[in-house]
Amino acid sequence: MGRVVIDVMPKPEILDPQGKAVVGALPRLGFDAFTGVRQGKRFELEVAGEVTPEVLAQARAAAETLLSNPVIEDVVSVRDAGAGEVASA
Amino acid sequence: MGRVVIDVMPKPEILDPQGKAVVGALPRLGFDAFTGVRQGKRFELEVAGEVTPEVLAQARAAAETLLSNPVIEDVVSVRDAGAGEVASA
Amino acid sequence: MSATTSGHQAGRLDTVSRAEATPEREQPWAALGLKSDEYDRIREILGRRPTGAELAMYSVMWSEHCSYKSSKVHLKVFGDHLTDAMKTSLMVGIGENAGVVDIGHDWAVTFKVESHNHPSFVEPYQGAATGVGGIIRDIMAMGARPIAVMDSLRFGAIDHPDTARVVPGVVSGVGGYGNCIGLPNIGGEVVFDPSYQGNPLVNALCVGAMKHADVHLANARGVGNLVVLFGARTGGDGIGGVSVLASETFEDSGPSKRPAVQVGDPFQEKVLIECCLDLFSADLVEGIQDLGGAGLSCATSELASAGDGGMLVHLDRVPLRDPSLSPEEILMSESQERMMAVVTPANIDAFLAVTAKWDVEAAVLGEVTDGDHLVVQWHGETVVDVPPRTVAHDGPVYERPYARPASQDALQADVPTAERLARPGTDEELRALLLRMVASPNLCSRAWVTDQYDRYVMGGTALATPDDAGVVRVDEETGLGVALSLDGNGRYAKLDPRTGAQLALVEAYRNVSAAGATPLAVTDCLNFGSPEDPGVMWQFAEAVRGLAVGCEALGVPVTGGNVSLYNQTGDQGLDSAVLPTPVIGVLGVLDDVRRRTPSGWKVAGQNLYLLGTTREEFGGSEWAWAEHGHLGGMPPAVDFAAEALLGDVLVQCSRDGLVDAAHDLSDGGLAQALVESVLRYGVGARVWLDELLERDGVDLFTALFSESTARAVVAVPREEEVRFTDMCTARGLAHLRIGVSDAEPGQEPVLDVQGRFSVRLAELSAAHTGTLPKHFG
Amino acid sequence: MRIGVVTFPGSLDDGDARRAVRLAGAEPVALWHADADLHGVDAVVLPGGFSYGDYLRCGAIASFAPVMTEVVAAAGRGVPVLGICNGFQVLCESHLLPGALVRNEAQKFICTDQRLLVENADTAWTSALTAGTEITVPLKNGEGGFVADTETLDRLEGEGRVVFRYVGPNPNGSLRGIAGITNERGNVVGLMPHPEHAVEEGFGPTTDGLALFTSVLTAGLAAVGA
Ligand SMILES: Nc1ncnc2c1ncn2[C@@H]1O[C@H](COP(=O)(O)OP(=O)(O)O)[C@@H](O)[C@H]1O
Ligand SMILES: [Mg+2]
Repeated sequence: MGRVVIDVMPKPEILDPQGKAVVGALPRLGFDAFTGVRQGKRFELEVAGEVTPEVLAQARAAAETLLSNPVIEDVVSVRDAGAGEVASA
Repeated sequence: MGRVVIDVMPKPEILDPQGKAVVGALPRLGFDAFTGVRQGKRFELEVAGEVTPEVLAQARAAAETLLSNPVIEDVVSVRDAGAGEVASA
Repeated sequence: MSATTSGHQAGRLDTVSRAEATPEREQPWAALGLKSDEYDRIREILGRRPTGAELAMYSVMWSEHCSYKSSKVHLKVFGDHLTDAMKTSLMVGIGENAGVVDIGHDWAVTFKVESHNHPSFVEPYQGAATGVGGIIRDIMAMGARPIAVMDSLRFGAIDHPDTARVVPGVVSGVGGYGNCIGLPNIGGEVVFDPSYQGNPLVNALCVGAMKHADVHLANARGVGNLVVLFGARTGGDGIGGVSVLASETFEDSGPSKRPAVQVGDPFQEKVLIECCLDLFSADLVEGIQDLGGAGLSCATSELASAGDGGMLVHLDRVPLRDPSLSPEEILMSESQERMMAVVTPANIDAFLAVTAKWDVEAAVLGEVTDGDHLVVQWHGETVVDVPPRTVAHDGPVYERPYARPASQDALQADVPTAERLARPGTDEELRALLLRMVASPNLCSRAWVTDQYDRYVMGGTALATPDDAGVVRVDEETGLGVALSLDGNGRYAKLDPRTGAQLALVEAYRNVSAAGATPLAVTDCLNFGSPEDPGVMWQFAEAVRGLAVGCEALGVPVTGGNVSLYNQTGDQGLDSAVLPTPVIGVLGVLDDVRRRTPSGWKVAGQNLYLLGTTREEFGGSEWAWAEHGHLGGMPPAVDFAAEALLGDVLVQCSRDGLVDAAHDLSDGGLAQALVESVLRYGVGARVWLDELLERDGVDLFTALFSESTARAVVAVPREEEVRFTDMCTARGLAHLRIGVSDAEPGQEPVLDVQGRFSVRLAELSAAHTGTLPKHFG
Repeated sequence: MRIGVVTFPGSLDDGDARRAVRLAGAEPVALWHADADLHGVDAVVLPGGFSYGDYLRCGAIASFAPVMTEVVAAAGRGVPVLGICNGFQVLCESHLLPGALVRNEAQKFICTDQRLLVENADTAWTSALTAGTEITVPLKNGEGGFVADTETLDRLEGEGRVVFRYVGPNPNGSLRGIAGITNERGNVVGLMPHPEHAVEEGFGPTTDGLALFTSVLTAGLAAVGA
């Protein structure tokens, strides 16, 4: 059983209300090291067999169409979880 | 300027309505390779200087308290984005 | 996962024949919460030791939560006080998923309130969300379309750090589920009191409507009819203690981790509602039951015991989210958003076509048999073979000892007299007190909460928060609709549980009539501490009796409800229990919801009348608590005849168009009612109270803050004045003109107590609305 | 005139939209998300709700429904299309309208009676209103913050394509207070507030919302003729 991981983040220039809320809350809890936070999404897609190049291609297409909205988000990476964490998109 | 990346996923045993909605939609769009989907969160935290061990420790603590709900979520990884994508939690 | 399955195949499965063959096998009945005599009784019923699956079923169905073993003997009182007159509009009474009330024109409504207290403390968002989801399924199971929800919430002290965790989670959970499922939230309560620290109360109400012919009941009739499970897949949710069994059965391949909390999927439930309504309208369902607490154990045993035969269920056909679940766990799982239906073989294809249209997963699990046992099989082997009634209805019944606590006398003797608790002396002090009171945690504006709830969805909301009652339309043609109010007061109930329950009832009754609706029926959620404490049990017994007597006096039957016990944070008995908190919902009917009476005045120049009389009653009052942290004395007296008369008059006023606004008086007294009414639409008021002081023999402080019952303020248009006063006189209802609604052109609106003090609405509003945002952001 | 109202799984305000259509004097036609067919309607409403739970992004999964292929084609022919709340989100996800809607700035769902400034009364859905006037209708959303890049915002404003703007405090953090926009042709309008909840005396804060549904009675037929 294989797994593909897809990371999607809000575009840097787009308002990210959730990230903003987090960055406001951190110092109140004593976490003062951080100057900015952005909150995105991480998808884990399971496949029955191995993560073949075809599977990765499908995952990439799904990431660009369904899993992200190009107006506000960037697909940061699409990768085979088994193959270690290697940025790929 | 450094960056810490934190990944948070719903616990495997917990119902994930978001992943369920995605896994239902994928085949309708012709993406038939995937048998399951789980949707989590990815946080990118910026720091003014370098990602020191202290910064990482703060990030880890923030991940466990503010950024995840330990009842339903697991912190999957907390890592220095600059140091390559290495799973660490 | 496959290891587990092979585990079953390897013959570890605790089947009925294995149980017969191994009578001496030790079973973890104690870990499952059973007492030894209860376990013995199960063996006696079955004539052998139970299988693991049977033990699981009995243990959960005989739990306090499902069997009402401590409360049953007391709840019988409702039946004792049910008169024939009260039965006239009752189509289905206590005992079904929810009661059904005839509201005329061939329409019926069903409503019920349920608690989700403990889960909402553990995980506030999901606990509250799944609480809303659960009560909605009860209403669906009656054949109704859910049309509105309400929520009654109680939290610890407003400034306690944990309250800041629980409140936002619970509120967004109630909203998250209700908003997403598309039911208007039309009212509820928010109360802060330290006794709820660590044990918040989250009570959710749902109301649904249907035509008379669509009323469905939970029973499995007709040999050969099919038993269908549909909705979400079954996961390991809420099986907690039952994992003991699973780990016993599958020593070497222990099951995967079980979730600590349940997660709701309101989208799944929305689709389930529409799917069910399609099924009902195509007449494809013989019997139906929701899956809530105790999941399949409850649904199968209740359906079977209400039927006319037995039932055979193939448990391995249950669609699973987690394939490692054992049969015991599947029977026990409390996964949300599932329903069970009984369907004729002739209809099954049509049934499955409807579920497919809605993308709802469905599985035919088995059928109604001509035996009288509930039989559950796992891959062809029998793991349960029981008389279903013994599981569902013949649970243990306890006559728990109860006794009036020794401390009760001292509590009631601690009357908040003027000597004991300082009262404001000057007009300036009264003015300052008014501003403090409207900003206090229990009297301040609830908008921070209710603005997170959709009150408009479905387009039939005629009144919602902050009006006295929520009002929704049932029938678009005639405008027929219902009004609902949900009320409780734990402080009153602590001082005197019997009166406290009655005070909650009369307040809800008054709210509903103030909106112009004729009160028709009652639901209740009884939140108390541990039944093992005789003092708590006394509170419970007293409250139930008070409620039963009150319902009889007002002629409104209890149609159903919920008991929640063990609401406490330590084992200090009465001292660690929450305030005894009966929460009462009253439902009323309006022939045309457009005639409903709002609670604030919209136009200037209308005369304001106070209905009813005022006495010095500060026991358990908001003033004593907010200003002095004092709780003692007796709560306000209840006068059912006065409440009934007031209610009658208010309903007639709405019918005949005699008043433009009506607001009941309760917590915080006249002052609070006036403030809420002026702030509702920003129209001020000039009030003179000298006549009232003289007539009722009270001082201005008492007139403003006493919590005497059976009172309301109404706004009467000038042209209706004579008709209105004539009617009050003829009916013998005390009425007194105490002011006029007021908006001087070009001037800032004020609330003016003539000759004493005056407050600008802007200042009142700032005080009233500031409190919750200050604490919760 | 026949106006279609699409029901997606999770649509909530479809019944209300049909009622509004009826009260405006048109015939409501229920359209099903899985049908690749508009049944010859003269205009389409995408109603509010939480299609597919809105779990991924609001309106994202719904925008791929078979019926949307037809809606997009019809919009291209000039058929009037109105997206309310979730419907607005679907229109953005389908790229019939620019921009996107994100989580409210205050991170909370908000339900309130919202004042709106009518800025464009020349669209298919606003011709019965008067530019420069105010209306009040319910607003209820958790993800109603309108965002777009600066260039898009400038273009929307420059071309007069901002149809409604919030009056008073910005309720959800929408950039430049934008509550509703239209496409270049003026036949597609999307807005976060809910006109369909303000069409009947006694239910909702006003009856201001009815004007959107009466507007299309004249505009719609002209467009279909074209
Ligand atoms: N406080 C109460 N007052 C009246 N009826 C009650 C009360 N508590 C429970 N009941 C009734 O007892 C029956 C069983 O209750 P419950 O177990 O909550 O139902 P369900 O299984 O549908 O959740 C229901 O008909 C319910 O209305
Ligand atoms: Mg039930």
